[in-house]
Amino acid sequence: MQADTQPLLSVRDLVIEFTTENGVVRAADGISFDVHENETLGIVGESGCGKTVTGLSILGLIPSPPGRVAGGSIRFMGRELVGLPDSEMRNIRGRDISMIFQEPMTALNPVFTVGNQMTDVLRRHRGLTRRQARDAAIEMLAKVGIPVPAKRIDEYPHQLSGGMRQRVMIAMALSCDPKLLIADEPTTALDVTTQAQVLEQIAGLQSEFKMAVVLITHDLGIVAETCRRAIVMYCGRIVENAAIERLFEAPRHPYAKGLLESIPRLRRERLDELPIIPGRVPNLLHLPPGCRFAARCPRADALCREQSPALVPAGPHGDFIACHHPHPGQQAEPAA
Amino acid sequence: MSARLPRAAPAPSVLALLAIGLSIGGCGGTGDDKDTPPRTPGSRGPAGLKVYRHAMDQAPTSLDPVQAANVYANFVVLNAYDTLFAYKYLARPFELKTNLAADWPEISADGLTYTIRIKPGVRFIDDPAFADGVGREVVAEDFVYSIKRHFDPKTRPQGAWLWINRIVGLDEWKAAGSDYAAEIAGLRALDTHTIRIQLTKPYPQLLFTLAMGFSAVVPREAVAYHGREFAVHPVGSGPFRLTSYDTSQVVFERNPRFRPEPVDIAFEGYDEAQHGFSGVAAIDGRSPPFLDRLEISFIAESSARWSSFTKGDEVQYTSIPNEHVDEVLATKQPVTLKPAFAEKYHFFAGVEAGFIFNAFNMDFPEFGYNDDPERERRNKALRCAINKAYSWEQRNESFYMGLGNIFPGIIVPVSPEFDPGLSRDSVTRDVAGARKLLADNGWTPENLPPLVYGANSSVSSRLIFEQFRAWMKEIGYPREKIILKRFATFGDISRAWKQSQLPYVSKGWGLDFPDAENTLQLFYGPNSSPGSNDANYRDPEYDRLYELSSTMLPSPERTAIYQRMNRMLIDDCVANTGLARTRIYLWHKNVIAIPDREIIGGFFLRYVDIVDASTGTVKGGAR
Amino acid sequence: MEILQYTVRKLISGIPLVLGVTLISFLLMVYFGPDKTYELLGKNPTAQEIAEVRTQLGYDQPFLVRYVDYLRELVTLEFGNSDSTGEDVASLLARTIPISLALTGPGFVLGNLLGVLLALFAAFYRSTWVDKAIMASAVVGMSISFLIVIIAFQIIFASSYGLGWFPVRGWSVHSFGDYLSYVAVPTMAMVFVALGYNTRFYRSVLVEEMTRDHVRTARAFGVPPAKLFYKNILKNSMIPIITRVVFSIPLVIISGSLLIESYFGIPGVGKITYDAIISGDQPVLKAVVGLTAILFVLAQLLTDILYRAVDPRISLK
Amino acid sequence: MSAVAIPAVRRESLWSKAAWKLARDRTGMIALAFVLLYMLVAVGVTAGWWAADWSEVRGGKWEAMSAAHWFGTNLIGQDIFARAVYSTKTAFEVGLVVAVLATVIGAALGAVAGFFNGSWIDEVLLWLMGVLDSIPFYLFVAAIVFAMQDNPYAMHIAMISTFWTSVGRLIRGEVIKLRGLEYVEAAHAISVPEFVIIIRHILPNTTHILLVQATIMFVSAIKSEVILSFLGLGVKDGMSWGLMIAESSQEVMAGFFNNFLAASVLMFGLVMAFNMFSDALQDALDPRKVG
Repeated sequence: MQADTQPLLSVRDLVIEFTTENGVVRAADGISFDVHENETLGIVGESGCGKTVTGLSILGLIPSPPGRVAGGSIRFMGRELVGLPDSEMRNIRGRDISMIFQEPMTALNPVFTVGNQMTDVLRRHRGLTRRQARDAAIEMLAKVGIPVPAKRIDEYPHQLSGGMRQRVMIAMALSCDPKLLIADEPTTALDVTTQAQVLEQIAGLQSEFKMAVVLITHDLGIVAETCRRAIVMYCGRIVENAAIERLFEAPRHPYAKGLLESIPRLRRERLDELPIIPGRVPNLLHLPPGCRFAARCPRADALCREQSPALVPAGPHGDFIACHHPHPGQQAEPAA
Repeated sequence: MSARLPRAAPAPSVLALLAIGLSIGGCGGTGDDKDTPPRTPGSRGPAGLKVYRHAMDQAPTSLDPVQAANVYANFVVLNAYDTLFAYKYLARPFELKTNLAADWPEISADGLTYTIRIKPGVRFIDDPAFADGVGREVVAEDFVYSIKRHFDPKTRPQGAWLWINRIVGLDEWKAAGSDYAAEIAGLRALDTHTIRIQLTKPYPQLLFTLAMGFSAVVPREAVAYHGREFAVHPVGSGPFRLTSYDTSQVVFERNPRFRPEPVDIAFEGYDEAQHGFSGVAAIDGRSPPFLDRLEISFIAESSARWSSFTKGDEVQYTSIPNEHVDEVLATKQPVTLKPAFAEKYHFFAGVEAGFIFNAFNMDFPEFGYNDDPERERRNKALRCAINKAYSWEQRNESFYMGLGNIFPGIIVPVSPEFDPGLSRDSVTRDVAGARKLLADNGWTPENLPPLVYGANSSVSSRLIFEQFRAWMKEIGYPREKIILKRFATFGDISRAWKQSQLPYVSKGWGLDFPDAENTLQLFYGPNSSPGSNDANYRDPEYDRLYELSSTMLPSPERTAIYQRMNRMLIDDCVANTGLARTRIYLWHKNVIAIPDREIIGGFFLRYVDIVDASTGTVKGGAR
Repeated sequence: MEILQYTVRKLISGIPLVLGVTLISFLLMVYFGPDKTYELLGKNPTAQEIAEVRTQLGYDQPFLVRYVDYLRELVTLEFGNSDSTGEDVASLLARTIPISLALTGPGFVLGNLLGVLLALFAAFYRSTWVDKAIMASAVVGMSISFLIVIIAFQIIFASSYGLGWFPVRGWSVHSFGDYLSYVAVPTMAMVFVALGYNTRFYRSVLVEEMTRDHVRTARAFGVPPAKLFYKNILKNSMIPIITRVVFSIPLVIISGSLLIESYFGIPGVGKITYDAIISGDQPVLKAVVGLTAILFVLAQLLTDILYRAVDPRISLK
Repeated sequence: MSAVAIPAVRRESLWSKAAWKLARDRTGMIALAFVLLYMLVAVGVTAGWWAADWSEVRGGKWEAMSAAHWFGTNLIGQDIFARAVYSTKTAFEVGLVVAVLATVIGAALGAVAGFFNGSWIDEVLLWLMGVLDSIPFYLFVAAIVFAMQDNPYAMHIAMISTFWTSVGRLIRGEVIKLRGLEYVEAAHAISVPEFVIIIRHILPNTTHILLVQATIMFVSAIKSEVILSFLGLGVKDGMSWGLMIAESSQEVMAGFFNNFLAASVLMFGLVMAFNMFSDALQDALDPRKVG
């Protein structure tokens, strides 16, 4: 961990459980990471690996029941969020921490206008009058590149295109000048051109608003383009946490390596499954006792099957890895 | 029979004077409160109004006298309208008295011409139908008009059978198109207050028909004004006027202009030993009606009726539903109440003026007349066997709490011509005899004809059928040959009867007047389907006797003929009869009445009075 | 003006429905219905009298003539007088419909409101014992026959064998107090019976809406629960709710609660109509059937307009 | 013909998963056991193993419970227990006839409407459903029963003709959805006749909906029968719980509860068990909940 600055968000040993008809499932198990101001952190993994619940848990949005935060801590600007009463949590949501979601089609309330939904947020968190809130919302819409915002503001979500809706989401998320933005698959549902535009938008706004971003995605390409650091998750656990250049040049965890290799050289190919890594993701209900990746890992041995590897620091730059037999890191590592 | 209406009682009693004083005080300035319902128990309205709440098990469908065919309609109609004659309140057997008629009719020696004077000064209630909305005087022409309506198909009349082929020119009048402007020779108003009826043949029951709701006097203007709605807007000269009417309740208020006619309680048949308990003597000398408001609720479910009655203030009268008989009665012979009920309620037990019976439809060759005389003979044996297997005792026990009166033949117990000494063999169950009869006549389970049993959709009809089927099984009638045919409505089963579609008829008959002619006509050949002879019994000797007796005045000779006809029916096994139910009426002790509705119908309601709850005395009324 | 045009168009497109409902009902209830002749005859009728009554009732006319006559009556709204009582059909309906509305209204409203309330609890405490208890009770409630409930409630609340708090039956309403006392037991019975179904229905609607993405979005922006409920759940649930409620209205108006009215002896339109069916009272049937069809067309129109009001995605095409 | 194979696989997995889920649903299985028990009783009545004497008059009026008459006797001395047991058969007969026929008719007409979505056939069927739904249920049933007086199945026909519309609408919607799927289009492309497409490819994929609807209608039919019998519109010959309750509605006021209790408890048990079984089935077959 970087010791020089106090992290904006600090997650330690986070455990999230879901009660299902067939038993309790740990969707996230022992998650720890930091996010610093102005930093963009990527969380990568296949669907179901726990990345989305991790994002939701920061805002206390785990659907409960059946889910709950079973352990660990989430500190934001030094303040513990786990166990914070909902009334206080509501003051943080949308003001200090914002979140945007994957499905712009359904993430907005279809029966109210865009403006109505935006001004609600502005009036609540920034105490603006109706008039002021409307002006601020129009301004925000302009900022995210929506043409004729004064007209669009009175439209309903179904009247906007997908890209436009996601921009509205971004405008809404940034309207209260948050310190942290959690973006959960913000571009997955968009077509390729729009994806690029929206990502640029986020990047541009990040520097303008000076906020940290947690980008949750299964698309390594996006991570490579936008993040400084990324966490790779598998089956509810972090397997590797590394700066982006090291992760891409020399991934150490076999899963991360497999993941990277599965990307064709011409990226931007969408990969919801990883046909190149053999085997199947284990059922969260019936996890193996050892490393969760062991069954699919070319390097696995008896130790891997019996003992679960801990997430330990790797190297001097604040990287972490959870593997008994990691690939070697970059050979010549210049001192920072 | 007394030929004159008694004069008014000489002087009001002290009690009545007191009552007048009280009622003036009680009614002062409360005119506007008439529509507010009294909520206090004991039926004293807040404004001191006298309210009586009666209950019946069914609603009348129409209040037009020409449609007053059933007991319910007749019951209600008699309160809004006047009939020429009526029955005495308490006299049993029933006795006629004059009502709108001023006196008994003058009857010509040949019994064909009746001249009837009606009371002068009687007025219809106020109604917008009249000029200025003020009720005009009732005149003789109104009566003529009212009877004519039964012969005008447009009014949908139901009572024409009482006068058809009886009155000179009436049937021809109908055939000519029912033109009210046309005169009828046999039915005329001689002047404003004199009616002349000319009969084609003697009709000893004529005066009875003039006491029925069918003959009630209606004003022509009101029929013209209200059109079909006249059926729900009665405009009469009776003791009450209608305030509201729907399928759940009819509400009347007193007709303030009803003619004062003080009651002579002795003339009405009062007998201290029999009626003293009820306090009806208190109405002596006072002029009805005594009630300010009369409510009649129509409550089909007997349990609901009973609950309403026992709760206190909802209805003040009920007949005892079967399922409560054991709970209420201490003894059945004679009827007495258990103390808890005797303390709260008065009761009256009487035999219904009517009966229930079964009859074979003689037009079915399987059971009745057959071209093959041998088969016809065997059919008679079959009918007799089925009748023998029938258990009136069990039916009485199951459905009438053992209170019904089982009697042989079709002359019912309330008829003056009833013969208590008649052999009860025909109503006594004899399974062995029935089996023997079948065997002797070559009937076997294989050759017995299927018997289709018509029933309406009610639960008790179904149970009556199941009981019948079980009895028949005991004489070897196979279960699958007793077939239930259900009819959803009374109209549908009536149609099956009238169209002669059922081999076995199971029905009830209510007496229209206290004369056995009314039940004997049920087997008169010319009355065959669609007439009232559902059995389609056609016996020349029976028909001859019926015709002979029909013009005779009551006499021992006529009674002998009636009883001969009765025995013919028993011997032919054409009918399986019968049972007359015992009605037990209960009413709250603050109601002064003998509410027996048989024959007399709703006519008694004008004599009902209410005890003042605070003083225990009777007040109001005689003004 | 758009609404007006739409209304007219919608009403015109409702004509086939009106024709269908009237045709089928006419065929069943009037043409093949009970024969009223023998109820209108005296005790000892002659064949001529039978023929006269049949002519009066129009039974001697061919089907088509009678149906076309009916359509003419429908257009002019002149149904004539009841064949049973002779009362003018319009005044008959004017007398009975308000009674049915007053009778079924409270039960309908309460049944739905309580249903929503219980459903909210159940949905809010989804998968907890609260939810399970509510939903189990709903199934129990759904499994008890209306008839049994009516009989039991009448004994318990109205009879002298039970608490005796309310009138056993009838409808003698002159003041608001009267009204409350007469409507109480029927209302309780209706609520009891409807509650199970309503709670299940509303719970499934609410749960569906509560798990929508935009609800999560709203929570992520700190929207407090009350506002969340109103803006994100309730308004979005309105379409199924409106459908259910509005399409119940014609039934509430027309059939009232037939069973309640029969059992409690209340002279509402349900009882009148039922009596008309069993006695073959054609004018009343014709009017009621026509009214039903028209009410359904109006209900369709109303739902469409209400849909438009609550959901901008739906336009009046 | 991979076009045929795909739905088969899909179906199997749905059914096997559902069966597995259902088997693990304890309440559902208990409910099913109850339903089967009732069904056994009904089969026994049909076969004449018991309650054959339901219409015999064997005792006195309103006898109390005894060894000879477990639930006492009714007004005319018939054994109430035998009548209540016999009524189980009536309930199953009404429930099954109505549920099966209404489902079949609803499925057939709904599938036709959905398949010809947009054509006049669809319009006519939609119109018919709209019309049938617009006539108040009890009045409609009453009308049919009166119109078909002599027919012992008048009540069944009445219920079927109103119940099928809800199935019809559901299936129509489902078919419209399924019709857009590739395998159906493929079948269309190789000119398989339309009715073959409906019967072989589309309807099998709606069976889970049909099964659930059938259980719901079974319960509705039993409950409606009670009310119709009370109103005098129900079972023509034979015995049913509705008739028993109608018999009892006056008796309970006299303190004789045997008829009322026997019929209402037995009926409640069956309806409750069936409701719960129906719920379990619905849960098991709900694709959103599978897995």
